[in-house]
Formats: sequence, C-alpha cells, structure tokens
Amino acid sequence: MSKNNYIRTNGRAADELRKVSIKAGIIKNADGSAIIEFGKNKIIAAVFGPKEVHPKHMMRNDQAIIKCRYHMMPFSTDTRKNPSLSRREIEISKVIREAIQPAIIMEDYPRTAIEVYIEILQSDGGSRCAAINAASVALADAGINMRDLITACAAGKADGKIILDVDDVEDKTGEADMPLSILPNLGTITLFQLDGCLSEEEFKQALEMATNGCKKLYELQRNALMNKYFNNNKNKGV
Amino acid sequence: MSKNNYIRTNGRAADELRKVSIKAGIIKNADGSAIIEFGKNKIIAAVFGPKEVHPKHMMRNDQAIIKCRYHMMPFSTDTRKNPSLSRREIEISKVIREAIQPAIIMEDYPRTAIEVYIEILQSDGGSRCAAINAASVALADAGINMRDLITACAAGKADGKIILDVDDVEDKTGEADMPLSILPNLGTITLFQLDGCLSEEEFKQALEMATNGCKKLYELQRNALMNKYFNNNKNKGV
Amino acid sequence: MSKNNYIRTNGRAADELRKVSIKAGIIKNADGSAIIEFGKNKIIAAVFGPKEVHPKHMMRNDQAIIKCRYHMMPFSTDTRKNPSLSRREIEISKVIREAIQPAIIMEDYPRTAIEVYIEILQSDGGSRCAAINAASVALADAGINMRDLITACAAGKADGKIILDVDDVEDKTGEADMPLSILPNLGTITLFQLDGCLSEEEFKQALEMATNGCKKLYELQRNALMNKYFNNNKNKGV
Amino acid sequence: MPAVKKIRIIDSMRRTDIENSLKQSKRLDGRAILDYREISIETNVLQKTSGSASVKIGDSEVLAGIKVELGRPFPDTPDKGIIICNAELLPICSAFIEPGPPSEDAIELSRVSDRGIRESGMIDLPQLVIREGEDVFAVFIDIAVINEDGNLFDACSYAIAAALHGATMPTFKIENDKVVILEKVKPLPILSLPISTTFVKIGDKILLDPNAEEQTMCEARLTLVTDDKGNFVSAQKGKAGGFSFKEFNEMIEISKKKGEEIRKKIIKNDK
Amino acid sequence: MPAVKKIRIIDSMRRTDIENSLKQSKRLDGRAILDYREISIETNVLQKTSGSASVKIGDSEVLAGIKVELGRPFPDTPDKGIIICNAELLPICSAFIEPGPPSEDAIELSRVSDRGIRESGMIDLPQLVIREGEDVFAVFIDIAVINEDGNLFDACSYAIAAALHGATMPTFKIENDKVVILEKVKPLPILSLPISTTFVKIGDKILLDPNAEEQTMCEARLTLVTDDKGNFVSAQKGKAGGFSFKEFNEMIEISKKKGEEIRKKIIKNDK
Amino acid sequence: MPAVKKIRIIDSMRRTDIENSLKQSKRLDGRAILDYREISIETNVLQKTSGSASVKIGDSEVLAGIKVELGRPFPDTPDKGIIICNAELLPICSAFIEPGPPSEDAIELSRVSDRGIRESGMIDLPQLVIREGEDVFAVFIDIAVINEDGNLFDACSYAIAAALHGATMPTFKIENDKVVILEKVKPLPILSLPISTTFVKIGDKILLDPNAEEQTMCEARLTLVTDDKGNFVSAQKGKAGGFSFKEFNEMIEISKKKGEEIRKKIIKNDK
Repeated sequence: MSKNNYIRTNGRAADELRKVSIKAGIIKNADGSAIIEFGKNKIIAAVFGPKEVHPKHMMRNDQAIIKCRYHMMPFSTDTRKNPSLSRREIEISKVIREAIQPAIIMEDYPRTAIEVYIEILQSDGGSRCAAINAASVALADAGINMRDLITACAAGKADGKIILDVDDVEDKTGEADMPLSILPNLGTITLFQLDGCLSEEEFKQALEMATNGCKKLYELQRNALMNKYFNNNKNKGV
Repeated sequence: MSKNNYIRTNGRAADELRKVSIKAGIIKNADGSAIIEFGKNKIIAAVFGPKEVHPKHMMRNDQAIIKCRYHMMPFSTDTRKNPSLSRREIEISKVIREAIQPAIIMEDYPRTAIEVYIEILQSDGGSRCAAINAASVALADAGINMRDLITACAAGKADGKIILDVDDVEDKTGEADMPLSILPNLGTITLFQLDGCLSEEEFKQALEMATNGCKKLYELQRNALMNKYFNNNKNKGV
Repeated sequence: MSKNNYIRTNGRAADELRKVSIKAGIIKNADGSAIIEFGKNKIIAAVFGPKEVHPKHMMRNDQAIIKCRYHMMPFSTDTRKNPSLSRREIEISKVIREAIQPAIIMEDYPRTAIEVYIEILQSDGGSRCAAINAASVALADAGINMRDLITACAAGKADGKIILDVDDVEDKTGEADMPLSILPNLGTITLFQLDGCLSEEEFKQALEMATNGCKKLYELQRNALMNKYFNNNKNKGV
Repeated sequence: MPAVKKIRIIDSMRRTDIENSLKQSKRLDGRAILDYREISIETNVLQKTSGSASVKIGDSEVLAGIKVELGRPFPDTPDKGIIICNAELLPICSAFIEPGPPSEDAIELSRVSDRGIRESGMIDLPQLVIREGEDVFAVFIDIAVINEDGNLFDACSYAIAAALHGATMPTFKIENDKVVILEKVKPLPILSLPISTTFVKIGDKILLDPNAEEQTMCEARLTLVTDDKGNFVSAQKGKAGGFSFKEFNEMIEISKKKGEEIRKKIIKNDK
Repeated sequence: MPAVKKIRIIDSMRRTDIENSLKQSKRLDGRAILDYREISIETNVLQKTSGSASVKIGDSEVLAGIKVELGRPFPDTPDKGIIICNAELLPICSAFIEPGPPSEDAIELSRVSDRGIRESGMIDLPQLVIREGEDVFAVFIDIAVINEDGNLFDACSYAIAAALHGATMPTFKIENDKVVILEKVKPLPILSLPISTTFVKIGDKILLDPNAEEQTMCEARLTLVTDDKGNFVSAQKGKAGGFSFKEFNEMIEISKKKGEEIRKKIIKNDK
Repeated sequence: MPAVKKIRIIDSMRRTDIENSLKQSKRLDGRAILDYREISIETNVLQKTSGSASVKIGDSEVLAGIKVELGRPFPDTPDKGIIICNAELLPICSAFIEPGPPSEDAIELSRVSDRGIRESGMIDLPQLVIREGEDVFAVFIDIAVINEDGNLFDACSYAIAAALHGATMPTFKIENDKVVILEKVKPLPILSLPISTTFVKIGDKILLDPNAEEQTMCEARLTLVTDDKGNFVSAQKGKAGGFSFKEFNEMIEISKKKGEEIRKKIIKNDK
C-alpha cells in the first residue's frame, strides 16, 4: 500500500504489521477462547455464556447484556503492575465492550449475559486492539451469533511519519497513537481513540492505514477459526 | 443583641453573622435545591424524592427513610482534599440527617426514600450549619411536608470572647466551636456539637447566641423561598 | 510423656503446655461464648445462631452454613496492627471454619447460619489453636449439636528440639511450627498446617506430641463447660 | 460476609411497658431516671499495651488499649504528637452487629471519642515531640466493644480515661541521627480527665445512661463531656429527634455533677 | 448508600417524536442538527483555587477547579511536573446518579478529560519542575458535574480550558535545602487550548452537542479534540454502536470549525 | 461486575458413579488412586520476567512469572530481601470464578504458595540485600490460573519451582550514593526445590492429584510439601472434613516418593 521506503527503528516498513498469530479454542473451561500473540503482546480472551444474569437488575428482557473485563497480569509489564484493576483497565474494558457489542446479535439472547474476559499475559503497544481481535475470535468460537467479526489495529505517528501498528517503544517516543476497530464487512467503526497530535491530513492518512491493517487482521482471524474447525485441532492450552 | 463593642480580627462584632445569601431551585434535575453562600462557604443542597427505596431491606412501611450525604469537592479546601469520603464526612452526613429529619413529616411518605445531597464547593468554618440551612430550603423547594424549617448557626469562643458564627481562622486559632440547629417555631434543638472548652457560663451564653443566630438565618431561608415562588424566578444554575 | 530433661528458654519442658484457662459463657449477647487465656494469648470466641442466612443465595436446604471470622484487635500485637482484615486473618478464618465444621451436626440446622466470631485481644504464638479451643467451647455453650469437641494444639521445633505448644519467641527463632486440631473421641484430624522444616522422624514425633497436647486441652475444655453448667456460674464479662 | 445489618426492634408491648413505667419516673430495671447502672473499671488488663482498661456499665463492656509508637507529625502541626483513636463494634458484642467495614455508628463513636480526647487537651501533645517536624510519638487508642447494652459513648469515655490515666510512653535517645527507643518508660503526660455523660429522651422524660432498649426507642440522645475544672469540652447530640431548651439546661446541670462522681471513681481505681 | 443505579429510559412515544423530528433534521428543542445549545462560561468562581471556571451548555453545568501543590515527579519523568485530572458525577446532578465509588462513565469522563490535557501538551510540564527528580508542582484539575443534560465531555473540556487559561502557580525559593512556597504567584504555563466537540448518531443523522435524551438513545458517540493549530489531539468513540467512514469524515470537518468558534469564546471570556 | 459466585455442584448420579468406581480403586478418568495426571512443564514463556513457567496437570493450567525489582526491607528483617507471592484465579479459568477482589480460595492458594517458598528457605534472602536496612531486591512471584481442573496447589508449586529454578536477578553498582541497576544479570540464588503433593479423601479412599470434580466432592484435602533432602517444609489441610491418623501416615510416606519424582522432572526440564 505504502509506496515509500521508510524503515522504522524496529525494522518494519511504515505500513507493516508486527508478527501476529491467533489460535482459537485454547481454554477448556470457557465456551469460547483465543490466544493472540501480536508483537510482544500475549493475550487470552475467553467467553462464557449466554448465561444467567447476576445481579438480576442488570437483566434486559429484549436482549443480552455484555460484560467485559480487560485485565493485566502483574508480570505483563516492564515494571510489576499492581494486581488490582486500575482506572485505565476499567476504561479499556468499557471501550472494548462497546467495540465488540455492535457485532453481536444481541436480540438473539434476551435475559442472558455474555461475558468476555481478556487477560494480558504480556503487554506491548496496541494491547487493546490485539485484545479485540482475540475477543472477536473467542466470541465466534463460543458460537455467539454475530453480524461480522470485529477487527482492530492502530496507526500512529512516530519520528514524523505515519505508521501502522505502533509498538511500545514507538508509543512512548512517538507523536500519536490511534487505535481503531471496525466491522470489516459492514464498514462500521466501533472503536476509535486518539492520543497525540495529528494534522487533518495525517489524521486521514492514519485512519486509512489503520483500516488497511484491520483488513489484514481479518484474514488472520478467519484463518484461526478455520484452523480450529477444519483441522479439527483438539489441542488446548497456552 | 450584644451590647459590647468587641471587634473580631475579621472585623465582625461578637454577635455578627458573616454575609449570607441563599437561593432556592438552582439544580434543574433535582426535585428541590438551594445554594448558600455563607462567608466563604459555597454549598449546594439538592433533594431527590420521595422515591423508591434501594436496597429494599431499608424500606419502612410506616414512614420515609432519609438518606443524606455531605461531601466536599477536592477544590473546596485550602489543601486539595482526597476525593473519597472521609470519616469526618460520614459522621457529618449522619448528624445532618438527624438534624433535618425531625422537621420532616416522615409518616406522610411511607415506603419511600428522600435523598439529601450536600456538595461543599468552597469551605469555610461552619460548613455543616450552612449545609443544614441549604438542605432545609431544598427540602421545602422539593415540596416535602415539613413541621418547620431547620435553621443552623454556630457560636464559639476565640480570643477569650464568646462569638457568633465561627469562621475558618477563628475555628483553628480559637478555643471552642459549638454548632447548633433548631426548629425555630417548635423550639427544638436537633443538632448540637461542641469541640473546645467552655465554662458553664460561657456554654449557656454561646447557646443563646447561636440560637439568636439561627433566628436570623430563618429569615434568610424564608426570603429565599419567597424569592423563588413569588418573584417567579426561573433562573437556574450556580 | 517425654522422657528427656530438656528445658526450653521459657522454662518449659519439651512437652509442657503454657498456662491455659478457659471460661465459658462470658458474652451476654451471644448465644454461646468462651474466653481462653493460653500463654499470653487472650481470645474471645462468640457464637450466634442458628439464625437466618444473609445473603439468601448462601443458604443450603440440607444443612447449616458456618461463618467464621478470626480478627485481631489493633492492640493485640507487639506493633499496632492495622484494624482492617489482613490476608492472614482471612486465611486463618477459613482454616478455623474447616477445623470446627466436622464437629458440628450440620444437617440438624438446615437453612440456617451459625456464626463464630473470634477476637484476639492479646496474641502470642499459637493463637489459631487457642482460638479453636475457645470456639469449640463457645459452640457447646450455644447448645449446638456436636459429634465431639474440637481441640487444638501445636507442636514444633526450636533449638533443634521437638517441642509442644510453640510460643511467640519460639515461633520467630525456631525451625518449625505445626498447628493441629483433632476431634479427640473420633480420632479425626481437622486442622493441620506446617511451616518450617522437619525430617520425617521429627514430623511424626511432632504430630504425636501435638496430639497429646490436644488431649490435655480436651480436659480443660470439658472443665470449662462443667464449671459453667454445674457451678451455675452466673458471672459474665472479660 | 456482607454487612446486612439486622435492626433492633422493640415490640409494641415492651415499648408500652417501658413508657408506662417512665410515667412514674421508673425504669424497667429498677433504676431511677438519673441513675447509672453499676460501673466497674479495671486497668492494666492488656500486656502488649502502654495502658489499658476494661470498663463495664451494666452489661455494656468495652476494652481500651493504648499503644505509643514512633510516627511523623502532621505537616500543619510539626510541634505536636499524634493521636489516633478508633472504636470497633466487634461482632461478638451483639446480634445486631455484622462484621465488615465500620458502620456509621462505629465511625460516630470513634470520632466522638477522639474529639473528647483531642479537644479537651487531655494529652500534652507537645510533650510527644522528639524532633520538631521530623519525629513524634503517636498515641494509638483502640477500643473494642465486647458486649453492647447501650451507652457506649460513656463506656468508651471512661475506658479511655482509665487507660490513659497511668499509661506510659517510651524514652529515647538520638544516635547517629536516628531515634533509638529505650527500654525505660515514663508516664504519658495527661493534663485532664474529661468524663462523658449521656442522656436520652423518651416521651417527656430525660434518662441518664440508657441501656440498649432505651437507646433504641429514644427520640434524642445527648452526650456532654466535662473536665476536671467543670468546663464543657465536648458534646454530641444524636438520633432523629430533638430536645427543648429547658431539657437542655437540665442536662447541663446534671452532667457536671455526675461527671465529677465518675471522675473520682476512675482516679481512685487507678491508685 | 449503595450504588444501585437507576437507568434513564426514553419511552417509545418520545423516541418516535425525536426520530420523526430528526427526519426533517430538526431537534425537539428547536436546534438544527449541528447547533450547540447556549454556552456560558464564567471564570474565577472559586476562591480556594489557582484557577476555576463554571461552564453551562444548555442545562448541563460543570465546575472546574485548579489547585497547584508541591509534589514528587514520577520516576520515569523526573523532568516533568504532574497532572492529576478527576471528574465527579455528583449525585446532585441527576436522578440517575447514585453516590458511591466512581462509575465506569465517571472514569471514562475523567480519563478522556485527562488525556485531552496531557496529550495535547496543554500544560508546559518541564516548567513545573523545582528540582529535577525531587520536587515538582502537581496540577490538580478537579471537575464537579453540577447538573447533567448530556455532552459532559465538551462541558468538561471547556471548563478545563477556561480554568487553566489564566490560572496561576506559586513561586518558590530554596532555603536550607527545603522548598519554600512564596506568596507571589505567576501564570501557569499554558501552551495551547484544545477544544472538544462531541457528536452522536441517531438513525442516519449526526448531531452535535447531544442533550441527555439524545445521548441516551444514540447509537454511537464521537468526541474529537482539536488544538489552536487545527491539529487533532485527542478522540474517543463511545456507545455500543458504530459510525460509517463517510460519517467519520463529516465529523472531522465539522469539529475543526466548531472547535475554532468555541476557542474564541473562551479566550474572549477571559479578557 | 459483582462477585456472585456460582457454586460447582456434582449431581447425585455422577457422584454415585465416582464413588462406585472408587470402590474398585479406579477413577473415572482411568487413573489409579495414587496416579498423577500428565504433568507438562515449560519454562521461559514470558519475556518481561526474570523467570517464568507454564505448568499443566491434566487440564489444570497455571502460569508463573518472576519479577525482581528494587525495594526496601521490612523493618524487622533489614538483612533480608523480600518475597511477594500472589496467585490469581482468573475469570477465564472456570465458569465458577467471577472477577473481583480475591476470594478466600485465592487468598489461601496465594498464602500456601507463599509459605512453601518462604518457610522452605527456597530463596537465599540475605543474597538479595544491596545495603542492609536500606535497599534490597524484592522478588515478585505472580501466578495466573489459566484453566482450573483441580489440584491448583500442586500446579502452583511446580510452576513456582520451575520458574525460580533458572531465574535471574539484576546486578548493580552504587553511584553517588544511589543504587544503579546494570544490564548484566546473574542467577537468582535458589537453595532448594520444595515440591507439593496434594491428596483428597473420598469415602475411605485417599486420592492423589484430585481433578475439579474430585476436589469438589471430597471430604478433606491435604497438601504436603517436601524438599530435596526429604524434609517436610510446609503443609495445609483443607475442606470441612477430617483425616484419620492412619490416613495421615500413609500420605506422609507417599508424598516423599512422589515429591522426588516430580522434582526430577522439573530439574530435567530446565536443562
């Protein structure tokens, strides 16, 4: 896509993703699950449900409710993270829930809860996008009725250049990070955030680049699901 | 009332109140509300209800329950206050609830909750008394059936003299602070606290002085309510 | 039992208990209670119930549930303890609950809760064992149907020797501590923990020594109950 | 274990009995309306403290323990030691208390006890300073409510007074710019013994020293704290009802007399 | 008081009214779809702060207060001051807000406000350093939501901008190796005024400045923050629905224009 | 998301099947009563740690990560480094685990794991001291339970042993009176490899390595931890039933043998 020859300090081209691998169905006790390795990110998403709603007053008669928790293990970060949920984790839990819900056919599961648990075992830049990709595969693995997969990728700016898929080092030293999630077949933006500074031109360029990144992720998600169901892969475990 | 010519470091006579202004009906979403400026105190009280009781086990079949929260904003104090509720705020919430409840005709509202929320935007000495005056006006503004208004004022001792309406500086350097609230027409004491040291004579003198202060506040409360209902003042907002 | 003449730094023989006194029925508001002084330990156990279960979802239709809380007062330790429940207290609450439950005829009290509250007023080594002995007497004092008393005593190793009933100093400087609780007439081990290092031989020796200690405690527990019921001792209070 | 608190309810027949009895100024336990129940005070009951006391008023029983430890002064009072006072309503004390974070009642009890100490100038705080602005002694006053039968404000007041009166504090030396605590102790500097008296109003009667039933059904409660010199040093009105000014003036008179009686009891006990 | 939150529900008749009106690109309060409600901004409304502002957008009302205090830098940024930004949804502001620990919504509001300040480089953080790695100034930005009628993201953004624009900070000297704060103050170093614009989508319409009803029933929300130079410095999409790319591009254009208008309003207000 | 925990229930038919099978000393998964399930151990699975291991026992799976960071010693052990051990039952691991503050079970698992490390003298704590009383290394041992099918005590024990065996720690220098961490690392000083074996009692049978069903329906549980020299270094009985002394002696014998087998597996794995 990108025509320029700019090479990033991590050796990637401006529009090059980190190495990504996704595997579906790795938690035996979950109804659906996936593990994604995305650069140094190592993230498990597990889905439970549709199941009974607790507490009762959260139940909705016309549709499911989605619960979502994004949680980092203390050993996932450079400096040990306190085990209790930070405000950052609470906010990311919310934006991920809102990013995945548009894909779920909520009215197929009235009076139930669908729980999505995301565990960051090892973190790198872009963990929320990686988590959404894993959660999407886990939802499909759980057999939840969906309109589309949700696929996520960030673009950003570092060293004056618009780049795809910002890693940890680029996030810290760079000028901007813009995570995006879309429903690729429906053309719908379901997560969008921006931290940093972009001109209007750069903003649009980054949005296009992130969208193209999402399309690549979509293929990897589909492969992960096909690998599970057609290779009849019975292996479980991280 | 006071015959002596003692002038306090803040320029007030011994039995002189700080400048007070009360305005009713300033929070659109509340059922009743008031803002009071009392010296440097700037306090909003808002009333919601009568409304459904949560949790259910707190409901009383023969009368309303009153919930009351006194809360200080982090920017209300000289040094920034931690946003979470302190033990002091919890105690003051309790004594204010017990100070205002005797005025409310509780049996008119069985199986309901009346919520009184007090927000200290700017604090000075005597914030609990100022808050009670505002809460009383907010209750009346909400149309809650009441036996009387509740009106509050402190007296105390500073620089060896008994004084009315202790401000922040006098509270810190002074010898005693004695907040009082009464139902002025019923002659009932509903809040009373003392911190500091008073002889029996001084105690009685302070009690009388605070009672007189309450009477002045009562006029200001009535004016605030009349201003709202007779001037048909539609302005809202802090 | 022990034939050797080893004398510990605290003056006790290897298989000698600290001074123990138990008194039943000392908390008027409780359904059953006991205070134990065990060395420097001073511990009250109080039992409430069988009573209604809160929250409802914890109720069991075929048997009682046991709630147990082991709690240390801030003044019970050498350095003041923070008043909130520590992870240590939560774990000990659990192991004590599991130690006493086998003695209770749970199916006699379906749909109820039996609450056991343990307050450490003064702590020394072996507080969990002392607490179990007191809780056992308090349960009997409450008239709860029991298969047996629960009786507890630790053994351990200090200064290279296997010793009975490890006190605070021996616990800190010693090599091992092994608390044990048994149902003495049924010959059942209901609490067992080990911290420290024991060879297989030492392990078995300590287990035997602790078992013998339990038997001595059993007599003291029975005496406490008999003193209450046969001496018709009406005195209450710590 | 969540804190779903059972509420103490006085059934209507019992309530009528209490009220009828009060019409003759008599209480169901035989007391006159201004009588205290039997007060017993025992000191030095806890070994790991610098001072302690067990106090019973009738069937109400509390235990106070003092610990004096190294601490840092608050930034705005670099020249004063620290007081931390905390009362816990233990779940052993009543079927109506559940374990869990401190209830509103426990917080009020703690704070009223704390202010009774602090505002009366009971402890000579400048004497607790080691190095101004750097190191001071912190006096921890922890109270356990062992059995609850009303009037905990007074029980805590007396337990605090008895525990502090005769409490000790460590001595120290400075070595290599560090504070070293020595084995020798000295008396904690106590300047006065404030004593609390608690009234409740039932119908048109003012009662002293309410038991649990009286406290549950009363309309209003008032605690007045007086010091050695007959000054009023702290007060707290409670419950969702009120007092008339006439009632107030009565309670002021009574509290001074009763406070003096009880103070003597505590000082005598400690000799 | 536990946090059992009532949920705001728009009944189906009202919903139909709103939708029918939007078919003609009209809102029930008479606004066109890209109109803001009346915005009023007042500064220096709180005495105990270094800067403050009250902002109303229609019936939404927020109050921001700035306090600048001594602090320690974070270990990984020894050469920068500290920003702490916190927004509270006070229970006075709505029947749908209960007191208690901050809800998910309040945390999102706080963090989006915080990032809007932080990522735009609004405050010149190196200017807040007293001694690198040791002492810095911490800027506390606290926001109280007084009345809630939608679009709090923008109301907070404008209140922050208005409060910081013209805020002061203390001056200091070093004496005996200690930082001494002086009475004299100087302006807080502000580098830019980022301004947020918030859109919602209802059906196929994009609306600016949603009121509470519109925000409750919308499918998706987008906040775009632009700075003085027309750069985009922060963004947040919310709600469990999505936008098309076409809608996105529209909002990008509009936000730049509207941001510029509002920025002028804030700067003018402060003169 | 509140912590309303679903309770695992074994229905009565399944229970009868398990019990009937145990009468012939057989388990439903085909194991003999003293057989472990397949144990797999993989180390160095996490890049941001100083040591890590993934352990599976049948379908139970845990992940341990070690981080070694600068810390301050506890006042009573100025000459020792610090261990902090924490196990989390992640909500992904089971339909019976809800997110929220650690449950009683998680706290017990953490503390038993912690004591297994601490009381066995597994880590040479004096070697972690940088400057006595001032700076030490803190070893954080965090465990994530990824999938739960019983016997987490043993899975955690093996994951800790495997992660610590071969873990590293930083080297440092003192510069201008400050501790500077260097890039070079050295082995974490490990003195022994304690290994846990966990038994449960169902009816009159003692089983090793219970799966989730067996652990749910058992009467009592015992974990015995032995070290390289065959010493017993830690133990924990659990569940609301008991063991006879005869059963106890059996478990003592078995745990030594099994512990030795598993220890070899861990050491071999690490080569």
